[in-house]
Amino acid sequence: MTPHSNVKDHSRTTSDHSSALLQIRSLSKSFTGVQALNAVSLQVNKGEIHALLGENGAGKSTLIKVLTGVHPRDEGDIQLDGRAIHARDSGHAQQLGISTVYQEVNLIPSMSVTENLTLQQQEKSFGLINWKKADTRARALLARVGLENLDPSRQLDRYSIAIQQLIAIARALSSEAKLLILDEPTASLDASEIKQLFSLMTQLKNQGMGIIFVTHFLDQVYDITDVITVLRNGECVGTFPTASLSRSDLVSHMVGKSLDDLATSSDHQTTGKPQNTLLTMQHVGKQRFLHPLDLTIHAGEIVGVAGLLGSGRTELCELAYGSTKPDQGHITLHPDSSATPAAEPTSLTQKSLRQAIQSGMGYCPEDRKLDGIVAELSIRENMILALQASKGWWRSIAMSEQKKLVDDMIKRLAIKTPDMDKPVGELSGGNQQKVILARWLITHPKLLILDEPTRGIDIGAHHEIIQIMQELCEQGMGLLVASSELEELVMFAHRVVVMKDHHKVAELRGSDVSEQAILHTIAS
Amino acid sequence: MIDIRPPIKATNMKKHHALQHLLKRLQKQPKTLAPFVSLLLILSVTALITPGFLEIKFVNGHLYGSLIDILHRGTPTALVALGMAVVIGTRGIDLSVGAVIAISGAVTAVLTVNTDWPVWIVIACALGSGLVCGLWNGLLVSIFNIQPIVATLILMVAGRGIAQMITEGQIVTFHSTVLNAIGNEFFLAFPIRVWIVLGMIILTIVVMRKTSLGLFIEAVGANVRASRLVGIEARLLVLSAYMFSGFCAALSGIIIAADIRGADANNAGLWLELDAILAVVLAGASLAGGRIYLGLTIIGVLIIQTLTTAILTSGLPVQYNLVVKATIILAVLLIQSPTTRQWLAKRFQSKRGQNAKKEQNSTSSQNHGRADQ
Amino acid sequence: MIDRSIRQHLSWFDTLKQHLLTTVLCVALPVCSVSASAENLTIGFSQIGSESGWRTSETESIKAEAERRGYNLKFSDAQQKQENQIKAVRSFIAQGVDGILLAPVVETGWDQVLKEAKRAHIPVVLVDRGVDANPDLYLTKVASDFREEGALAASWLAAKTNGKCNIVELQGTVGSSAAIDRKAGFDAVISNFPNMKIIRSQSGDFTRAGGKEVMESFLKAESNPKKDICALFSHNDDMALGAILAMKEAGIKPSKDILVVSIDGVPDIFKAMMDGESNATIELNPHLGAPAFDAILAYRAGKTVPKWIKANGPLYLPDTAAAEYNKRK
Amino acid sequence: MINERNLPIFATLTVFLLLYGFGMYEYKGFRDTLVFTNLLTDNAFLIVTAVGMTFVILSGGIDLSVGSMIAFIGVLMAYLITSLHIHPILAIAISLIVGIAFGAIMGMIISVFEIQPFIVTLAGMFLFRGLAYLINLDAVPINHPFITALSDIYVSVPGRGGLTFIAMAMLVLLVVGILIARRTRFGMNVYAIGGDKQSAALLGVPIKKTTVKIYALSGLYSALAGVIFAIYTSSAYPLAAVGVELDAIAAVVIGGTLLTGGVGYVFGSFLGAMIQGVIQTLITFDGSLNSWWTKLAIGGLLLFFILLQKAIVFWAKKRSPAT
Repeated sequence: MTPHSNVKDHSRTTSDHSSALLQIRSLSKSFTGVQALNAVSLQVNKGEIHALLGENGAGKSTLIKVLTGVHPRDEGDIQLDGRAIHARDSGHAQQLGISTVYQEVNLIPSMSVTENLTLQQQEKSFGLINWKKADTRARALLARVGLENLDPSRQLDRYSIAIQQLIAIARALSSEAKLLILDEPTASLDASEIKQLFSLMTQLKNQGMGIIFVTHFLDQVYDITDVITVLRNGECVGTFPTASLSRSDLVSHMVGKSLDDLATSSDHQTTGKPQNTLLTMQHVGKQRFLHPLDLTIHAGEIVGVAGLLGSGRTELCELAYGSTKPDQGHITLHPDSSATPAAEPTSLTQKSLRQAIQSGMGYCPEDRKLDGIVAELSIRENMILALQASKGWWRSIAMSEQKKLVDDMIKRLAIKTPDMDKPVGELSGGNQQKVILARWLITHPKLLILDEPTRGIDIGAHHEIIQIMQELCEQGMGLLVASSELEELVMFAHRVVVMKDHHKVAELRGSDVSEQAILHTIAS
Repeated sequence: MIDIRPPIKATNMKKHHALQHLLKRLQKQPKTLAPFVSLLLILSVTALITPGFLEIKFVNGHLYGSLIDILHRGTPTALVALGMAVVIGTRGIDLSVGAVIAISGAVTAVLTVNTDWPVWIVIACALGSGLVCGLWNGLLVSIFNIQPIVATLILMVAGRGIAQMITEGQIVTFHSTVLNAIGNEFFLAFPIRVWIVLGMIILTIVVMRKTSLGLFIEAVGANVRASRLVGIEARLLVLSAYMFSGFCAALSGIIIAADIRGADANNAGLWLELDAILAVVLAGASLAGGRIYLGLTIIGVLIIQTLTTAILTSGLPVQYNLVVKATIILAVLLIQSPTTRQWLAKRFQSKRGQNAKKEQNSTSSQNHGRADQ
Repeated sequence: MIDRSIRQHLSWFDTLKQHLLTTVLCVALPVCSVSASAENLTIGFSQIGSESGWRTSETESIKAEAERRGYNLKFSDAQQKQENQIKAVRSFIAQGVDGILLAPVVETGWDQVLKEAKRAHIPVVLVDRGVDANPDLYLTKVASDFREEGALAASWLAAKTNGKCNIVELQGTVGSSAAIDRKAGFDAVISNFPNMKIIRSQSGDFTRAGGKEVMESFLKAESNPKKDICALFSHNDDMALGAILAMKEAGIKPSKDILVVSIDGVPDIFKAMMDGESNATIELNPHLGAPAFDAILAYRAGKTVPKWIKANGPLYLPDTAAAEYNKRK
Repeated sequence: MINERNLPIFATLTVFLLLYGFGMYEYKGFRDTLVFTNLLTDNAFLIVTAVGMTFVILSGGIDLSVGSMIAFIGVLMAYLITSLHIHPILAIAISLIVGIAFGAIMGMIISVFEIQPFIVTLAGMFLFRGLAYLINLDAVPINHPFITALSDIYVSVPGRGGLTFIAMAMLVLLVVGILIARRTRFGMNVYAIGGDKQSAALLGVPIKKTTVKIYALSGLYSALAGVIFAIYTSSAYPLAAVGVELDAIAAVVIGGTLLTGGVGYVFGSFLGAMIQGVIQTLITFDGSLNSWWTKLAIGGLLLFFILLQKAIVFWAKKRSPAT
């Protein structure tokens, strides 16, 4: 995390004598009977960074989408620069002066960087696009976000997600934006990139631009924003100057309950008692993927994987699970010796995923939408998928059994849904993550591998998921958890493997596990 | 918000499960009604134009009439559409079914004429040829990762060549009591081939719904990466989907050959793939994979066959055939489209809010599935 | 059953028959008495495709004739597409062949490519149907006349039924010249008989399955098919064979309850005639290789060649069916 | 270094050159420019169709109606010229407008009613063929001095070859297609929609409007192909161009455009159609394949080239790892 820079005490001073840029009055929107926004009012001033906070489902995304014309509003009034606006679509919103960078990079992966940056805004000579001019402009835009050395003629998807996110921001700056909306832009950025982004935001703010900033990282809220608006259940809880709102108040506003519940597990468990070995990875590696490494995971232990984006966190998870086969080394899953003393260890190196799952492995992938959920299928079908796959297609789980399992899980993980036959794609991100977790819990795994289990999830669900992980660990399950949030990793992990440049550079245990130690290892 | 359900009695469940399931689905997704309504509409309009179209007589111990003809003539398309639905479920498409029909018919005819093998072995060989064709398509799609439309285009082009090679370019006629019976005789008042296809449909639905094959196929079609990560052998599944389609096409080829007692390598099953795809889509499936509706696919087949038979009996000049068929199909598609349903739902909502909500729910869920590809 | 026979020959029908006889002779005799020279010619042959058994026989016959004469035959199958045939002819010209046989899929649209052939001094012989182009552009056509075939079928039917008959018609592929011309020839003749009319006409796409399905619907559409339908005219034998199956399945005796006349003369229709299930077929002669090659030889020898070498086949009746079947088997 | 985005097109070009080289090595007649100019003339209508199809496939759609459209436009043109005695230029203009209108209507159904393009254009395929039957069942010659004059235009090039009017028209339409694809806002929007529809919408691409335009453009190009076909044969035939949609799709795919959309080039489709043409010419030059072996050979070669292209792209990607 970036160290706390001084919180601005002048937060209100800039906006006090400047006029309102955006004014939203009693905006309402409902989807098929669900009130997503209920008479929300909001004011953003020129030269102000305005945090928009709230749990998932609070209405942040809906508010942004109504603002940018993706959804039509039911009621209410939006004014930009004193003029009432009705954006027809996001292109129109851009023309009006509202630029948006969405949480998931919304660029075209198969097009070049230049093409992405200039789409719909190309300069023409003689009625045809002038690619030379476009290229110059693209380079200029990239320079604004600190990407001077990037080759804009290459295809977008040849660059990492973090770079893509910066390119998306560069694009948002390309039109004459008065209001910039950043919806979770930092989820995939590393510390230095965030710093760069923040300095850019400050620069824009000083130029008089208004910025709406949506994030889950409270540190960042206090680092950069002037004003905070909290939404809950589609309603506006209130707007507060950042400087005068304490963290605990903020969190209670967001979740609607006091912070005491959330602080329970802040003391670090260093005492993982000696348990049975569960998984051993001996010199496991793959060319151009992951440098060979050794790792042992015990039952009843959470092993964290830390490192910057692209350091090999995800690669380690994939190799351990077996979705990518290593080209060297051995992976062995040890049986529960207390239950069946004579059982032989299973070598997983050459086994299929189905066999791995049958022997007790489970894996929640990083990209929930692409690798996790099957959006069209129902919650029930998504949950039983792994168990059913390990059983094979011919041994179908009886419907009554399925309903029981799924019902249990919905209750146990407090998944918010009226109906288990609802398509999973209609749930919020946090609930989708819980469905995937439930999918594996149903199989009673010995070892669960979680890659970024809390990314893009609101604080309440965040906390619940960590609690579930800890419970599972206490029940004797082994967990391998990769996360970019050091704070939370330090909180729950017994051991932390630190990755850097596709190498394992350290394995911290016991009292060595601290944010500082991890940062130090990465930085060295 | 958590829905706490009363415990379900297992015995009750089993008995009424299928019916309950159907009713529940109809209640939740009125779009499943659309194909039925379209079929009934087409039937009634035809009955108005051609009196006696709905008449069914009992002649020589079996039923006789245009409606029976629709069932009878619809059998090859129904079989092909069944296989096509499964392939489309995996986000694929099989353009080669027409060629497979020609190959299987050619194998049937040539073996019947040139060998004195028992007819069952001949049929097994023909079905086997379909499986081999399916295997070939499946290998190209799942192992070599060639886009399905291109992969199956290859066999679509080459397959008729293979069939002609087998028949040496001639229409090979044959005589076999068993095959003749399959082609044209009746059993319990209905044509035997209708019984065969009915059996095949029931078997497929039972296998798909009672085992988890249906679930796996829909999962693979909707999100192949996620399916692979939970341990579903997507490649094998896709491979078997194409083999199933090949098998269905081969069975269809046997019926078509038995019908005319000859193998017409050039014309058997020509363009049948398009009718089959149309039927699957009329049933509400998306060509982008995911949910498939086997029962409704058969309704889709009946819609198409009713149109064909109705045009033939109506005495319309030949040059109008295609225009009429295309216009009616377009009309059915437009009526079934999400936009129309949404519009209807809105109008309905103003009268009775409750039902309309459900309607919209199903619509938005479908849109969502599409949005997620 | 009423066994109708030809009682009265209409006067113009006689002339037609005579006319046909001469055309048959014309095919049988070599066009010009050119002795099979030892020249090793390269001939390009652009065939429509292999869409029917008849088409395949034609291909085989021409190939066999070329082989017998020791010619190098370049065969090209156009898969039923005119554009492919034009491409093939252009390729033959580029290759510099000595002559081109063209079985045109359609009658129009050949001017340009024929001009190119003429410019390259390559003689083009049209086989089995003509084209709608300036006759100077091709050497000759060895072809039958689809209209005449249709007319012949109608004449036979008129004679057989005394000009009183409700006919159902199975058309070929919609828009194909064989279907259009056979229908036109047939219609022209029956228009002379006020009591002959076509009560139903649909396309069976020249296939057996199509013929069968359409015939089934015809039978369903009539309340009493045995009485209401007196004869079936089918644009080719395959559709007739399908229709015969449909009649048998509906309990109707083909050739007795409903007369059957069709065109092409494929082996299976002779078999059907032997079994008493069909009444007449008009042969479409597939052996066009010899006269076509002879025409090219004549051209090379500098002799004039008639523009149309007629190749119409006769109408066959059940009495000779057995012999014809054995000939073709 | 070659940009990795251009790899598929280089693979296609390599394949084309290899095939052509084989022909020149094997047959003497193949070395004349005549063979090449014949390819341009004979495949002109297919290439024009494929150019229009490229836009549709780039956007992630498909258009099965093009073959029927060619036949329909030809018959319509013939009717206007021969029966109504309208001057060919006006007749061509009317035909093109009809083509654009029908394409736009299909695009509207696809975007407004959210029906899959495969199905809408399949219905279009039946409908246009049916409309062609309604106008005229028979094949009709178009004997108008203007049309004859057009088809007589011939610019000789050394080596027995020569460019016909339709070959030149095709080359112009190809260049226009390339410019539309790479140098207009509409073209980039097509790539964006095919690459990621949701993102494109959020980036301000008007999805519905563009979709209508895409199918209208495909309608225009297949109508142009219909006009070219009519000039090519100086006639109209309602059964013309059956199955051309599959040839056009194959040309686009062989040319390196992904059926999933977003990736590909118009020029690739030109090469794809030319490869198909060379294969046909080679088969004709050989002249020993019977009907069924021809079908098998076309299928086999199609397979071979798809695999070869895959191999080339795979090999090249391996050599340039991602950043």
